[in-house]
Amino acid sequence: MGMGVDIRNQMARRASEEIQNGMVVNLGIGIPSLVPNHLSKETKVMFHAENGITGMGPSPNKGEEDENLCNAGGFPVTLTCGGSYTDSAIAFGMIRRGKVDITILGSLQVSQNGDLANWIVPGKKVPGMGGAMELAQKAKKVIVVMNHSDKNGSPKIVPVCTLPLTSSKCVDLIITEMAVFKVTEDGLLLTELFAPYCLENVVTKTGCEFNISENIRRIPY
Amino acid sequence: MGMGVDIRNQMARRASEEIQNGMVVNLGIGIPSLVPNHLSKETKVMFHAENGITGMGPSPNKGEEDENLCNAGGFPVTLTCGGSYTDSAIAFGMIRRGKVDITILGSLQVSQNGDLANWIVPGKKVPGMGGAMELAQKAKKVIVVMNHSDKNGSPKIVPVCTLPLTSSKCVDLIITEMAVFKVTEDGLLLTELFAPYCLENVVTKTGCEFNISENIRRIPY
Amino acid sequence: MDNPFGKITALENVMELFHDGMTLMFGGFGGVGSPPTLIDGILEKGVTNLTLIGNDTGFPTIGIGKLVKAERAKKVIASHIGSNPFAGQQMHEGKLEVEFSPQGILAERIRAGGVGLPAILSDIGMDNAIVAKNKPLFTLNGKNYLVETALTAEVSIVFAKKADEYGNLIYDKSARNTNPLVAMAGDITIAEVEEIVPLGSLATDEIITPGVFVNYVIPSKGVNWKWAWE
Amino acid sequence: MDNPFGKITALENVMELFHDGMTLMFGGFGGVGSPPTLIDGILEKGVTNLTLIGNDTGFPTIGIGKLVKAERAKKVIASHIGSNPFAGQQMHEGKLEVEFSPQGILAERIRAGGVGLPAILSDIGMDNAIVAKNKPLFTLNGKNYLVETALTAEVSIVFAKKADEYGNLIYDKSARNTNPLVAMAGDITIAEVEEIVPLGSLATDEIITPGVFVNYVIPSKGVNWKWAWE
Repeated sequence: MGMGVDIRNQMARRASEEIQNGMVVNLGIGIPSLVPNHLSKETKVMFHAENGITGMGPSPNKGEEDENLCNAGGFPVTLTCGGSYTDSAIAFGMIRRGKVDITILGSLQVSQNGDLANWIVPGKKVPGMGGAMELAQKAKKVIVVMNHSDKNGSPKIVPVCTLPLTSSKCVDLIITEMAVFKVTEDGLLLTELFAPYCLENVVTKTGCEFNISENIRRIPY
Repeated sequence: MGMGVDIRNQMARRASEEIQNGMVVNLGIGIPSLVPNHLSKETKVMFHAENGITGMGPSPNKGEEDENLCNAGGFPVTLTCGGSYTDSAIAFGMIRRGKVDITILGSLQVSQNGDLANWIVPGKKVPGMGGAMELAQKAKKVIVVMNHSDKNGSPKIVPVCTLPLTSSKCVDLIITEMAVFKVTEDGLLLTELFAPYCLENVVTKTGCEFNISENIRRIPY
Repeated sequence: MDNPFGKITALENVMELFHDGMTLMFGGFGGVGSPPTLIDGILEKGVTNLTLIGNDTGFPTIGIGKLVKAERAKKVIASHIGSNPFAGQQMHEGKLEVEFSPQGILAERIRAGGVGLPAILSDIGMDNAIVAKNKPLFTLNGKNYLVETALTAEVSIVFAKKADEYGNLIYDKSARNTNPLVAMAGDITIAEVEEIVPLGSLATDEIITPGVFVNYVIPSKGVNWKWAWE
Repeated sequence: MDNPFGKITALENVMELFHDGMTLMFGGFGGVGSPPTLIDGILEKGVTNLTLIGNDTGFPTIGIGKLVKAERAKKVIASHIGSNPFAGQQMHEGKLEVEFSPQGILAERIRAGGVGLPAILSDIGMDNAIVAKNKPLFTLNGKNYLVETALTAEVSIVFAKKADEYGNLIYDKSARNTNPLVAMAGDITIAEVEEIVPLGSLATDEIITPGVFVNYVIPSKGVNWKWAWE
């Protein structure tokens, strides 16, 4: 979407701060897949995949791919020490039972009360929900990492989602290239700004009102 | 119940005739457990146990018991070549999916329309149903092997069960020390007599009316 | 190789099980763990009007996607069709009916069919019109749930690493995915396997699908498609 | 032994999780596969008024039967109590409430709790007054089914052959039985294991219970009862 690798990594790095030792984390495709690169070696995390991998590791080197060891998108991965395989039913059992601590995913829209719309564009793109509904509804913490605006320049953070919902009131944290918002009982709370953006930039590009933290953290480029 | 080993084995041998190559068979405790002794070595059968064994083999020799390889009653068994272990949920999945070809079990009463009562004697014995309900309801063929009379001399084959049912209209074949009955649309059909019993003996000891096969098979002692 | 249970056979001997208008369930996730030889057999036989049940529609040249691309399906029950543009195109043209089910609930519906349960209750996608469409509700302890019905199929096709002569199966890494569930849900289940081994060769604690659920075992000719990442 | 996930611990460190009046789920089938060290710990601590959920009540001196014999349970949800006469006696005396569930449906209710489903539908024991008691009915395609609710517990205790440092578990032969189901159904799950091995020691395709479901692992002191057949 025209964003440079650095900006994408900046967002991924910020998402990685949410991950603590021992957590079970599910990553969506795109920017979320960059998150592991920003974790310290000391942080033991089990990355979870919908197809039945617990403990997914980084992509293999070229030529070392195993066609029977792929992520939910069908692309080769590796297994970390302590990882294991289950069938897909148990993989989702982990999600519904509340064992997935964090899911980090992209979205088309997020509303000010945390509604998530990321599975369908009526009449255009109907990929299907895959595992997004279970993850959005049942992961302990739902983090959306996405561009602040869509390709037409329209805000993706909106008062009410115009696209069909994946799940309502499920998002906990929104990370864009400009800012970080917490979803609270009182709506969105801006807590962080990425350099070089200022508050006015964010207000302009955001489709809904939001509260502003007393102590905004400014994250340098 | 005072029956000699030979009579018990005679009943078990008759039950074994129902078993064909490749079948999955669940055996209850008591006389049904003698059935494998009467199968030819050529007949490949997978004996199924509710605790998750497929391919249960005979009891081990004294001193060779494995406390972690026991049947559903908690007594040591062995595993046949090609056997495997599952959790109990999958063991019952096999039953409900219709993969168990035959269940051979004892009973307290059987009615003339094939109702089975073998799990509870109100006010006296309340062991619980265990897996009997699933087996009675879902095995492709339900064979009851039991004494013709209870310890008071009362018939166990009755017009209507007076004890609480395990499952209704589920029994296909009844084997006692005196005779063999098929359960048909028109009630019970006597098909076989064990020596030395004659038809009159069976009529006297049976609590309900029954039809008589045109070709009664007489099984010598 | 002995064949005491008569389960080991060749592709041509199971082809009569596939017919126009049938319900066919397939293992695999993004094509990984889908049986290539069986899918090619079905494609070559020309079987059509299929109702396909499985996690997703693969890629156009990978997994079940080949059958979808060739317009052999009239209906698909899946959680995702995004990696196979032909599925979406046929859906928009009215040629293909698609029933979307949330991925984990789809897996549980297949499992329920496999273990002989009629339905499960679920709160996933409750307030989503597409998921909830035509599904009965049930109120338990004051909360509404969807009644999600079990799925079975006339024939299930799965892909496994090894089978023994009883049809006991083990799978390779993430190619396990939906296969153990699909293996239970077929009225008849055919396993395509990379290797057939004698009875007793598989470690008994490691068998994932007991042969009880497997009717036929055929040897795989191997994956004959190029993976999306290749 | 490293302990990177902090799951490996000693019996005394998990004892605070057991308290009067709690719901406790246990693995095992006729005592086989029940965790002896944890059961003894609970017995010695004097925890009482338990609601026990598991396949059966074991034998008086075997498995969970010890707790039943010592009158530590106020309620049992099980499929069978016949091998422990104390259970039947306490039931008749009104000291013990027993909820009977058909064995396979009990297993599925525990699994449903373990995988976060609220209930399943079942036709097992439909026309049986004891099974159907207080259970809602649901009509699907003109047929009646029982709504069988999921079971979970504050704590699940299971017995396994080996655990690694993440709590990945493998079981030994038929001692697997209900353990993988019970392991998923506890809000907190404690695995008592015969052997603790380093991360990476278990073959990844053979792990039955992923450590995701296991909070604590304690070493077993071994079976300390005499089996019924000994």
